[in-house]
Amino acid sequence: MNDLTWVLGLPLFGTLLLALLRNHRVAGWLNVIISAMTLLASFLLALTVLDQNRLFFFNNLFFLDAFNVYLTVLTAFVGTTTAVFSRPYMAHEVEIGRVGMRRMRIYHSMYQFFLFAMLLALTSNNLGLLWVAMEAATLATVLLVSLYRTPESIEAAWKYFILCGVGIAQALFGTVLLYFAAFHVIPVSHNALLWSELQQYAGQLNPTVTSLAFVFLLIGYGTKVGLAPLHNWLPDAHSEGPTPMSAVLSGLLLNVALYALIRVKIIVDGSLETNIAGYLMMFFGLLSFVMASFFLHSRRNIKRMFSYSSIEHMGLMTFGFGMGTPLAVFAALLHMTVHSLTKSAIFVTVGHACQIAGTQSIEHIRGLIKTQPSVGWGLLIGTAAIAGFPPFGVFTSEFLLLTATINTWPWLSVILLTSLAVAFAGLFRNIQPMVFGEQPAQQVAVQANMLPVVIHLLLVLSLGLVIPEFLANWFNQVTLLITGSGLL
Amino acid sequence: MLSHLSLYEQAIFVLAALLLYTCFSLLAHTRLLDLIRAFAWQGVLLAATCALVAWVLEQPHLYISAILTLSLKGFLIPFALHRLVIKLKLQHTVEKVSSPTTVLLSGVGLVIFSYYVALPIEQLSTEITRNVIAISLAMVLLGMLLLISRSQAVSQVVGFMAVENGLFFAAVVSTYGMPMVVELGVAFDVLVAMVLFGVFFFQIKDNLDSLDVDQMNRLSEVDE
Amino acid sequence: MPLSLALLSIVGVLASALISFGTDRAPWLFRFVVLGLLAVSGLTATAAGVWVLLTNQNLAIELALGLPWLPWHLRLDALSGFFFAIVGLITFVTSLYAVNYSREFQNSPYSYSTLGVFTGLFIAGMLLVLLADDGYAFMVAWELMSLSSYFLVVYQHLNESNRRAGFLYLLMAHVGGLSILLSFGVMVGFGDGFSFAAMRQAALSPLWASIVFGLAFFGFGMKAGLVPIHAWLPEAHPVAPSHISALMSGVMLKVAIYGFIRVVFDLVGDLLWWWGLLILFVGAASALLGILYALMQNNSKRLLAYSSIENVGIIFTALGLAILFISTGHPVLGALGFLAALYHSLNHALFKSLLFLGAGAIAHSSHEYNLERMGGLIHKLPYTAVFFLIGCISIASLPPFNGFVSEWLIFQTALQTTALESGILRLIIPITAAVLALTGALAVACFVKLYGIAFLGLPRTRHVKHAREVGGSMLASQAILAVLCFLFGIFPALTLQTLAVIPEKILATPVGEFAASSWLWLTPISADVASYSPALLLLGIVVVGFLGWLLLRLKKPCVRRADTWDCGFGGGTARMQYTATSFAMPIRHILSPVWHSSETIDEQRDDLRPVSIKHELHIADRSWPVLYLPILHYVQWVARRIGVVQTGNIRVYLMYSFFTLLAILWIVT
Amino acid sequence: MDWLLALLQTALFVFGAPLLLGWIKRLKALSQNRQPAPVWQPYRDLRRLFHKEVVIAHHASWLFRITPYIVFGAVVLVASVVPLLVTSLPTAAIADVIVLVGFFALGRFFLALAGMDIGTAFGGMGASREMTIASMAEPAMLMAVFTLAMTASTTNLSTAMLTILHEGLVLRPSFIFAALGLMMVAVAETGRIPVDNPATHLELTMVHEAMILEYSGRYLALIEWAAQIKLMVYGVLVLNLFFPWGIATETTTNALLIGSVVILAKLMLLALILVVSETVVAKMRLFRIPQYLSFAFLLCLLGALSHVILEAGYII
Repeated sequence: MNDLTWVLGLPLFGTLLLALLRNHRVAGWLNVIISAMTLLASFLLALTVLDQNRLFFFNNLFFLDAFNVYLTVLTAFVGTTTAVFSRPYMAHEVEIGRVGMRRMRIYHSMYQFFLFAMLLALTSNNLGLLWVAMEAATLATVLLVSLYRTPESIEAAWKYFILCGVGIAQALFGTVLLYFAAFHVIPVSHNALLWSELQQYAGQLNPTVTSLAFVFLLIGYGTKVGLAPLHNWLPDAHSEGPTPMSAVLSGLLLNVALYALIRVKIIVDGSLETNIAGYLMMFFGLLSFVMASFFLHSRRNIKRMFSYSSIEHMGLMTFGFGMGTPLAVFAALLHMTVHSLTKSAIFVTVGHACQIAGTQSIEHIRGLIKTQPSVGWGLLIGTAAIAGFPPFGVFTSEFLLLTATINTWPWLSVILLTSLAVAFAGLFRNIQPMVFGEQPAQQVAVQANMLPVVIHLLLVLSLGLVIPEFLANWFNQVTLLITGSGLL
Repeated sequence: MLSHLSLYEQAIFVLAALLLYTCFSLLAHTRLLDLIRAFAWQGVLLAATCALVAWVLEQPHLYISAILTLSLKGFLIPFALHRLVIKLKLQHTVEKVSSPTTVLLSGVGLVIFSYYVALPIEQLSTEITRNVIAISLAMVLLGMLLLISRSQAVSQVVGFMAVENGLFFAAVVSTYGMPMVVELGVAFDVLVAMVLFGVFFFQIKDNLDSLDVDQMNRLSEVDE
Repeated sequence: MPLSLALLSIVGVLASALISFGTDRAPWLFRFVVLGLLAVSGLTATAAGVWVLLTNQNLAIELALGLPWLPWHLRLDALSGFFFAIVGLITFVTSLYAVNYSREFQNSPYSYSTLGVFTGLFIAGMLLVLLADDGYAFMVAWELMSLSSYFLVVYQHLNESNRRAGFLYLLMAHVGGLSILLSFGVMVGFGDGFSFAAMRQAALSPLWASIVFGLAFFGFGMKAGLVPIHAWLPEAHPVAPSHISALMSGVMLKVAIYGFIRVVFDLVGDLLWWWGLLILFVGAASALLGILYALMQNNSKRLLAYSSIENVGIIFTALGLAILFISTGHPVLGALGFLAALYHSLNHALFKSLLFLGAGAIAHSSHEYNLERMGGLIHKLPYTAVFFLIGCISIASLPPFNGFVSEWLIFQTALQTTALESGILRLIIPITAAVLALTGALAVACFVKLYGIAFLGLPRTRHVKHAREVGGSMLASQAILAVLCFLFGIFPALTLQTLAVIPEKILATPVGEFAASSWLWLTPISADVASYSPALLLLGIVVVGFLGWLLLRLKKPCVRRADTWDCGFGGGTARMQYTATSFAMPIRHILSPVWHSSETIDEQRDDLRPVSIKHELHIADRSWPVLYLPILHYVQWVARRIGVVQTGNIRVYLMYSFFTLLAILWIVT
Repeated sequence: MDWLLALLQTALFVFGAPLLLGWIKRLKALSQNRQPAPVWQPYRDLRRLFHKEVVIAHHASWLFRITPYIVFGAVVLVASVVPLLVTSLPTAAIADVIVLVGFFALGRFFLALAGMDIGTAFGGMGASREMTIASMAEPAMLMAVFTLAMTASTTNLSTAMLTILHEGLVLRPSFIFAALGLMMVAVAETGRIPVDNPATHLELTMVHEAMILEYSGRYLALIEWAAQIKLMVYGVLVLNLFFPWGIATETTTNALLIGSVVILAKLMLLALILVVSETVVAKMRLFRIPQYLSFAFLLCLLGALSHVILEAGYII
């Protein structure tokens, strides 16, 4: 019975329990409690991992190092806060009769299953298992996206399912190729999919095969990261599902997909002498970043708009990881953290805003500050944070990323800055009228739990003001892991 | 030169060729039931390959995956699809593919392309694996071509499964299958996916009373 | 010690921001505790700045904030001390002013807490910008300043104009900030690390130095409101609460100027002559266009905002002269121009704040910003009228007040053009000076219009007729500024001797004769080149005026009050007065191509006599159609075009990934 | 001693100004073959005005009442700075020519405000026109000054005169242009024909008069007097800057005597030129004035140009 069993077991247990439980109010509470316990367990895990820096479980099937344990904690944390938000939110949805009891059961158990899949993907040492977990996460979220059973949600779910399914299938092909490359190199052939082994023998892998494999894995996991032009499922899925789901999708799923991509990149970089993988990631990252920044203008649906902003930021991270200098990787890691915190906080407020106005269309949400100041200010400040205004953490990471860019690819920094400005304009021109001004008549305040927003934004703020020593060291270990050379 | 190869390898080649043929027949068939039948054949062939490898190269665990494949891809899924098609009264619908010949020709082009891609893989193994990888790559690409060229939800599912078949073939022949955990996981996922597809067919049918995915265009950013 | 004072003031400001969270329940908390804390912190900041300036210290500290390998470096030297004092002073005055002024929001839909919190953050941001000694801290403080001032601009968010202005303002601020960030980035790329010390070490090739300069000039110029990127300023500054407008126009622009000086003069170091030329042109253009647009405004605060553009233009002109002289090897003359710029920054901070506070007072007592509806306020607000008059005289740069001194210095610098070798420059600089002269004359006209229409003549509307003098704190704050305007006009020599340490520090050149010259005589170059003694002049004017008055008092004065002469027609009414528009009409006709104006007159007349005449006049800023709208349309166009990617058809999406796959496979093999 | 002399010179300015105006009026009358008034007519007018009672509009504010003193004071100060008979007086150092321009502007500023204080159409109209003209005239004026200053490398009047004296008779193209330009500006600034007509009270044409329409009695006297002094100051400026010869450089009695005689002659001559020009030229429409002034500016610019190109010589 080690900590990992708890981390993985609790959500799994939650899945089964909540699938059986009928009363959705109790389920809501249980959802929160189980997630919180998972968070606790992951904290303990983190503590144990941080002092001896790599742990193996279940004869090397699972392993934890600084990288994935940090993401584990993040996942558990956002999962918990979102669960806190989802309780009153879904209760309100039930009241207005958008979802029935049966589907609430699906919702809660799938929520836990989704968490389980995420954690499994993060902690597994076996790339095949990682793939399985990703696929499972897709299946779980497909159910969540189609929760409302409206034509739009069905459509969104179908597109999500097919696109990610096909994409992930290619990822599997990539995995097979990788296995094939390792098969003849690694002595114990059934260990040939273990990431730790692959990393160890990376130098001897056949470069041609690994590069082919990386292409497929890039397409596969890139689809899930939401890199343009593979991103098309993302806005649909985000906008049509229940908002807590959008929060965890943006905050977690994309991160995990990117995590998988990076794991693979490490191996591929080990086997190739060229930096082709890095260039590809930079290209797609930049492409998504620029494209999304223009997409932010003239959108009608608030949730769609923020999903584009997620694409934008994932693009930025991918760009950073692709660049691969220690500073860039450090920045990208930081950006991962602050983005998932901020973005999930934003989705929380957006969810409440939509409930207040009874619609998701931007031009019908007005004067939030008058109707419900907490939501209005939350949305405004969250937007300012995600737009990269100091003293919020997003600014710090973008600042570092920009520095890294200037040091290595000076001219790209112009593109970055331009699209940052464009993106900012797009965000604010849509958000400001929603928050300020006169409110429509029918708008009434709803029962909202702003605790997650406050916690997240405070965390982001403090990260912007000062990055604590231990966190810096933690990130530094990860940087060391990814790039082979530390920053501090 | 085929004569240099061992009997086993020749057999593998034959199976590979057959699989490729099934892919093309998938592309060619415009009636759903034919499509599903061809898909079933593909599953059977895959299982056969699996068994062959298991028997010749003494890979006992491949027997399990052979059985899994046969039962899932050979019978269960085709059967389920068949039932669904009947239930949804789609057995008589003939899909309108814009220009079938172009599709087939581009399919041929894809095969050539995948050979070109797989060409650099010589060392570390006999060219059999290289060809097998080329074939499976072709199968994957053909599956995607199927997905693109067909507008029926059912045939998209078939295409999706065909893609998986392709990479499974690669896994079986070049690396004698994956570790057991992965095998089981994949199989489980495919099963669940199938169930979900089933559920979705009905929901799509309810919502836009046909399974034509081209009619799913509510969510778009055009004309904004 | 001064540094700890400075930090103390920042802490105080932040504390006021924290306290204001509670002010919605207890308004008195806002009016007395929060504003009191602000005022005290303002005084502390002033003390710190002046102290550092007088003792010419250079104090540094590192706070354990920011990144683990890049803590916040803070430094307080003469330059930052000078601007620190300005910010502190105006903070003190405005918060004193707000004690009465903020009653306006007592029963409004807008909450005290918002005002208090963001005012605190805004001021803290400005102070931190002045202290920052590394790029990261600088950017954080800079953006904090922009963001919080944005919230103050949209404070009265129920009016459309505020929201529009706020968005535009924040956008421009962001763009400018990014450009500044990039300029730092380039310097970091050549040096090591983000601390200013490292940037000073960075060895830049002329090309890269010019790039840095260009980025910094764009970024800071955006914030300072240089033509043609000024359009946000007259939108944003007027719509904020008046004491905030005073802070923004009077102080925030100075912070931008500080940033420019810091980056170009201090960090980049070796200056190129054509930079000076560029700045000279842009500055002169800003000055001229700024005042011309100001002259056409009928909204008191918009007028003041445009005149801020003018003054920033003047300051940059002086900086341009400084760069020209320094880069051509006349450091002493360069230092003179530099000092002129600093002095004008100080003066502008004083009188522009004074005028904004005055405009606020008018609005407070008569709820009126539109000049066409004012008039005769000199009888209603006697004290405000006096202070406002002083403000107008100062900003119109008339002797013996402070505005004149700095302009005189700039002229004196410009006249040293004979020292230059290049004939082109020798010719261009006097022309620029002539442009400045034109600007000055137009400024006089502009403020005659402002004061004459607003305070003199007959009241044009009823509520203006019933306006009442404003409360004590508002008067006191204006009085302080008025007195300062006067003092800085009478004793320029002392001030300049104090300021002389700044160029000595930044440019490392001893400054002409300031050290030698006495407090009475202002002799920038040497006594026989030019000398000016405002104190004696004042003495003279008082004596003469008094003598004249005495002579007339000798015999019993017989003064009779009578009706105004009405050409014998009788019944002269307030509507017969010259309006603000008609006052500016001649200049508008003479220089018509400057404005984007449309004038329509439709006149119904039965056979001979006109029955009704309807006159419409719209005057718009040219920078809109020329610069802003095209960019906006372009972005819109791209945004609309890019939507096509998201067709909504799943097969298209699949095709994307399919072809992407093929493409990459092709590339890889 | 020097201070006393300075005081004396100022007094000469203040009390001699009406005489100059009288002389001009006399010449004008003669040129239009009217029966001329005696030369000291202006003194009589002033005296009469000083004894008249003052009539002030009901709502005229304090600003209206202090304006005359400020205007008068400003002009007198300027007069005390301009070297009339002798250079290098202590007062000359108090202010240079730029300050001088500034003080004229100050007077104008208050006059315009006083004009608007009454709230009639006339006042506003006058103020508006005066401001327009002034803002056109000022750059030209400063351009002329700059030309001078670049030559003498000083803006201090007496120093400039001394330099020019020392260099002796040098034919400078720049000075010709600058002098012409400055004269034109002076005409505009002192409100003479063709820019303004001091003798008219038609609302269509009057500028300066429109502003002071409401003044009466001693206030009017002060303003009129100030105007006369201003006229003389400009005259002396033009003369002594460009033709300083004859002005006393040291304070000996006969030098002073020579100086006073010379300046008297020069002023009489200048008055003659002015009168002739005023009789041949007609008053312009308001919107023709900018052309007139921009021509003046052009002249001054040419002055600067020719200084840089022809005299300063080298050009890069």
